[in-house]
Amino acid sequence: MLDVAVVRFPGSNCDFDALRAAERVGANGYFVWHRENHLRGADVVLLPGGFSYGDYLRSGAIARFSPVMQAGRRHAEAGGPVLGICNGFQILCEAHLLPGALMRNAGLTFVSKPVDVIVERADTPFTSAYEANERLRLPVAHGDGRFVATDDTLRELEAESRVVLRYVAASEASPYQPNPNGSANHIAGICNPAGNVVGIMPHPERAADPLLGLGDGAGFFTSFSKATVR
Amino acid sequence: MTGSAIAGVTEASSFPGERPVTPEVVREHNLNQLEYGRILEMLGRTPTLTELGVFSALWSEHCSYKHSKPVLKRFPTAGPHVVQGPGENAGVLRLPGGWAVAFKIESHNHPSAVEPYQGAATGVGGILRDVFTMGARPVAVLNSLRFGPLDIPRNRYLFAGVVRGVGDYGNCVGVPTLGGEVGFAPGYTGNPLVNAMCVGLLREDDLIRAAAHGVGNVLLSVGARTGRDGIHGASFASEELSEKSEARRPQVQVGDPFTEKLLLEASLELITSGLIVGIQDMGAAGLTSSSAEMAVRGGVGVEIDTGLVPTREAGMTPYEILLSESQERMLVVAEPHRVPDIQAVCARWELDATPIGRVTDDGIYRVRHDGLTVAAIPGQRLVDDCPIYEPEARESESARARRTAVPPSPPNPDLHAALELLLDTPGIASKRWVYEQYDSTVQASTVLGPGGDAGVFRVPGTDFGVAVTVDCNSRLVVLDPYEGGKAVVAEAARNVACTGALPLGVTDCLNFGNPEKPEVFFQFVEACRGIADACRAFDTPVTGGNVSFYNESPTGAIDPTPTVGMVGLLERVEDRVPSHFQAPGDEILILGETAGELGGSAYWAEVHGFIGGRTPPVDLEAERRLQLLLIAGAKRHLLRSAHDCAEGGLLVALAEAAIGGPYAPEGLGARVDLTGYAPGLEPAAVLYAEDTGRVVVSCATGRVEDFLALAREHRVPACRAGRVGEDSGELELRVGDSLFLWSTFTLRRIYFEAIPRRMQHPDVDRSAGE
Amino acid sequence: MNFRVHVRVMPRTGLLDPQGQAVEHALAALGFGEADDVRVGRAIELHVAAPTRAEAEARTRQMCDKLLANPVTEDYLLQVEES
Amino acid sequence: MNFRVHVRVMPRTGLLDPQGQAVEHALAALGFGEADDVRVGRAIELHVAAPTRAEAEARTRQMCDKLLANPVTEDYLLQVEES
Ligand SMILES: Nc1ncnc2c1ncn2[C@@H]1O[C@H](COP(=O)(O)OP(=O)(O)O)[C@@H](O)[C@H]1O
Ligand SMILES: [Mg+2]
Repeated sequence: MLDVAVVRFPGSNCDFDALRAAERVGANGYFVWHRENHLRGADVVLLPGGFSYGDYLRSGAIARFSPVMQAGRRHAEAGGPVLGICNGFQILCEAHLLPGALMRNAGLTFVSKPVDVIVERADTPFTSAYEANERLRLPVAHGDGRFVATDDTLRELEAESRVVLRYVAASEASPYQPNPNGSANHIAGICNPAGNVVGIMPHPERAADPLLGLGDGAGFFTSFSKATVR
Repeated sequence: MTGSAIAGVTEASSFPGERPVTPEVVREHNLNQLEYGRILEMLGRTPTLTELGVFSALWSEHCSYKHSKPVLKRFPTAGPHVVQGPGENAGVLRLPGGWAVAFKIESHNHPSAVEPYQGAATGVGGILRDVFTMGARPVAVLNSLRFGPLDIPRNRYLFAGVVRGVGDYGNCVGVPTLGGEVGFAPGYTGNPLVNAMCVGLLREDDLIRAAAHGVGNVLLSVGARTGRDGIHGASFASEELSEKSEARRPQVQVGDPFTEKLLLEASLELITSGLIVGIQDMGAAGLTSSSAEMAVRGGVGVEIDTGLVPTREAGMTPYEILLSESQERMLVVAEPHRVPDIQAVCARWELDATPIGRVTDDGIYRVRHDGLTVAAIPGQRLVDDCPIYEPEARESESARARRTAVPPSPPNPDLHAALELLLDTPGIASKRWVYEQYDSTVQASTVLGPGGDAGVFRVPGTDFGVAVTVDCNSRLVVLDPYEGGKAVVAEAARNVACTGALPLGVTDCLNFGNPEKPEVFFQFVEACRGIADACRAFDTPVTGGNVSFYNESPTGAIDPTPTVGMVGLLERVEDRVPSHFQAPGDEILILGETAGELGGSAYWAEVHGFIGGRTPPVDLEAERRLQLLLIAGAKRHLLRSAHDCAEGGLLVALAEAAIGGPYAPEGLGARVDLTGYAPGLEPAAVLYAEDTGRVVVSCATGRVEDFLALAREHRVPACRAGRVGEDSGELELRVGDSLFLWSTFTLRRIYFEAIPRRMQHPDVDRSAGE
Repeated sequence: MNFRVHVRVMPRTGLLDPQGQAVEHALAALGFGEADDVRVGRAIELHVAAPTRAEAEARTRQMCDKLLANPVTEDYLLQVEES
Repeated sequence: MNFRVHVRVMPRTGLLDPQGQAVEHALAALGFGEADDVRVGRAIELHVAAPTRAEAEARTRQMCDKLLANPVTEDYLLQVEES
């Protein structure tokens, strides 16, 4: 069975949600406390959403120094799949496992609503269940979700097709701002050059159960459950 | 030095440097002659300043309910599914499968008037603690807010700050906000209302009560350190806001949601592991009220050494430590040999747990500091001897006159423009600007989020869900507190039933002016009578709540605002019914009876600038039948949508259903024919009256006959009124001899932009840079 | 004349500063034990056109009182530089 | 020796600063048209024990590089006072 480690930092609050989503696809999910320095042989590592250390100073800035992050880095460098959702994405950027940074939303308020995104990379361990360019509706809920990077980094991300999710308008006629936070190039999620480390702002774990209205997020979890265990 | 406790005689000494207790000092502590007399008699001596502070806090309105207790006693509080009624930190009702739901509402009005962001944030923090002290995991929060009109900059500032405060706190702790309400009226300028409700889930077996038991057991302070925050918060909440309040204002309490999250996890772990005997949050009046209440509930005495309490600042006196309202703290009672294990649990959550006292057998509430006894009060009497007042209740002449007044009627009211005006009224318009700042999907259990009639969450791992709502239409309560009180409960129950859920129970937050004014106390007594009658009729016992008096500003008392929070059981979450029309071609039906009562309507208020007339009487039996019909219809999947008629009346409800939900790409439109409906009534009355007990539903064509049969069975009038239209279609309405057309695209824009447009002013937020 | 004004808006002494606390703990964990009493506030920089330095300062004070700082919870400090 | 160090962490020039813009608009709306080019960042104050002023500054720089500022998006400035 696939072992999925959900890392809990003080202030993580989507930890149970991520665990349940992993278990729903038949994985063996378990929590790893941030002070532990190994991942107990995890095949997949999830960094859940929340407010690690209250998001004080900068989102993810303090969590990235937790002991468990060294084990996470080794896992990532060995090609192991790592998915950071929301605060997890922020931590991956602060830890320089992904480039760029997530800054205060351009509208200056917390934004909680469903958004539409396009899956631009359908070959990562977390998106292989989707078709390329598939459109998903997923909830976002964040105050610091504006993706920012230097021009060089942005060029590189685009040239190497490392944008995993991009915000789009719901329809041509849609009156809604597609980009909820002012992210550069409408970026909602990216991956590292090898494609095994993925960070996204939307919350697929909250949209993995059709009974709750949205089922589009389930693919993030079925993707890795189908992936070959190394 | 130690106090002796022979027949209630106790000794205590002043803390060095403390002011002597003079009549002036007694007055400053908001204690009157009668109250101070009782203290002297109880102690047989002059109290120390520390003791005076303790009395002042516990005998404040906020803690003692001295003006409301006899009235609250009339609420129905029992029922087969009541696990815990009033008297604990939160009420608890039984759910299927060994589950239970804990819920409670509380006000944070005065702190929010002074500092909207922190006031609202700490209000949410307090109510979360009330729920997790019961052993329940918070799974939903709601908020009920009132402000003055948004054309006044200060009101915009308060509104923006409160919303940000509510959001930042709940979002960080990770509890979804599933509902709430916001109202605007001139009476709230200067005294906004911030009521926060929390709903938690627990296994019934894990319920823990906040009582100190077991002589020799240890008291521990868990969580944040104690600072000089909010000293006298409870008494501050128990007086009118005035120019003088500025000076008396306690040091603002700052919320730390991060610590709250850790405290939540640690508390639940302590409770489920069985390591502790009792636990109570330190809320209003801090350590004083938490320790005194726990002692009295356990029928024991306690001794606290304030010198052991971890403080944030050096040199704090016992007085300050006892009365501090520093946030994110818990008081825990445990057997002495458990202390190391408790500290280990807390340490894992990066929190301190410090022994600060013990349970004693002499019934005395005793406080020591560095070996000196600074307070020694008979514990039971400290709580019981507070005088109870039953002030005079008399309706004011002007209130009575308002009920019989009629509005100055313009010759040809434009009924077409009226709808657009009402949808642009901030109290009616979409609150999306508010709830988009609140995380409503964290915990991945949200079945119906904000923007509909009630929120619904699923109980994890089960098929059933819980519906939650808060409601109060104060315009109806102003005109007739009794019928208004009934209407508030009826609206809450209707909202719950619209989703398909069965109303289970109530928590209430009674926001009123100064109870010593007869016309205010009249409003209070009558509104409570209305609430009690409605709760009895609906079988929804009151399991707790909160009274907030003295909501007055230099411009007078607020509109009476008895907010009701309700929870209901949805047996299968897949049966849930949304509020908005779902599919073109569905049939639209109007349930309930339209009598055309325009008293207290938004139409009169907004179009005619008139607040008056008779509050529509509430037929509780009819309401109950309507609720049961909605639930039965949902269970049999006969309903595609259900939306209750509330503020704005029938037409606003139809328009809202047609406009579509906050994230629908566009509205659906509808063709509605009311020519034969409610014969004999003026079109204005048909469209805009606020008679209660009405719901707009839609049914798939093939289900209409079945639903009509079900309605007959329940003896609920059901009128076929039209059909749902196409995407982005028009709302077409025939009434009397008139035909009205609105573009749903335009209505949608008006409805969703009303608040953002007003809040665009760049001067709104003082801490824009925060 | 043109001035560059630096405003520091800090949480009022005695008020809980959760952010400062978190940073202090994080610094200690990273081996910076010599740092304590950490407070976190806002830094605001602005360009002000005014006839004199005193005037620039006076106007910025008004801005602070009205908007930049919250008088209930924060104190502020100004530094004015000619630019 | 004891030092009070004031750190200003500001958004890097060229980066969008929505907070600065919002404050600038609000100031203009309140009649402070003379203010422009507003930037909003973080002010951090800390007490540092160090043998010399230079040492206090060097250590604080390390704290900034490691934790207090994000090199991707922020620049920082220090002021050290003896205390
Ligand atoms: N309006 C009310 N209706 C019913 N019960 C109430 C009401 N107000 C207070 N109570 C009950 O009285 C008790 C004391 O409440 P309170 O002092 O507000 O608790 P807390 O210490 O949490 O503030 C509570 O159990 C509460 O449920
Ligand atoms: Mg309580």
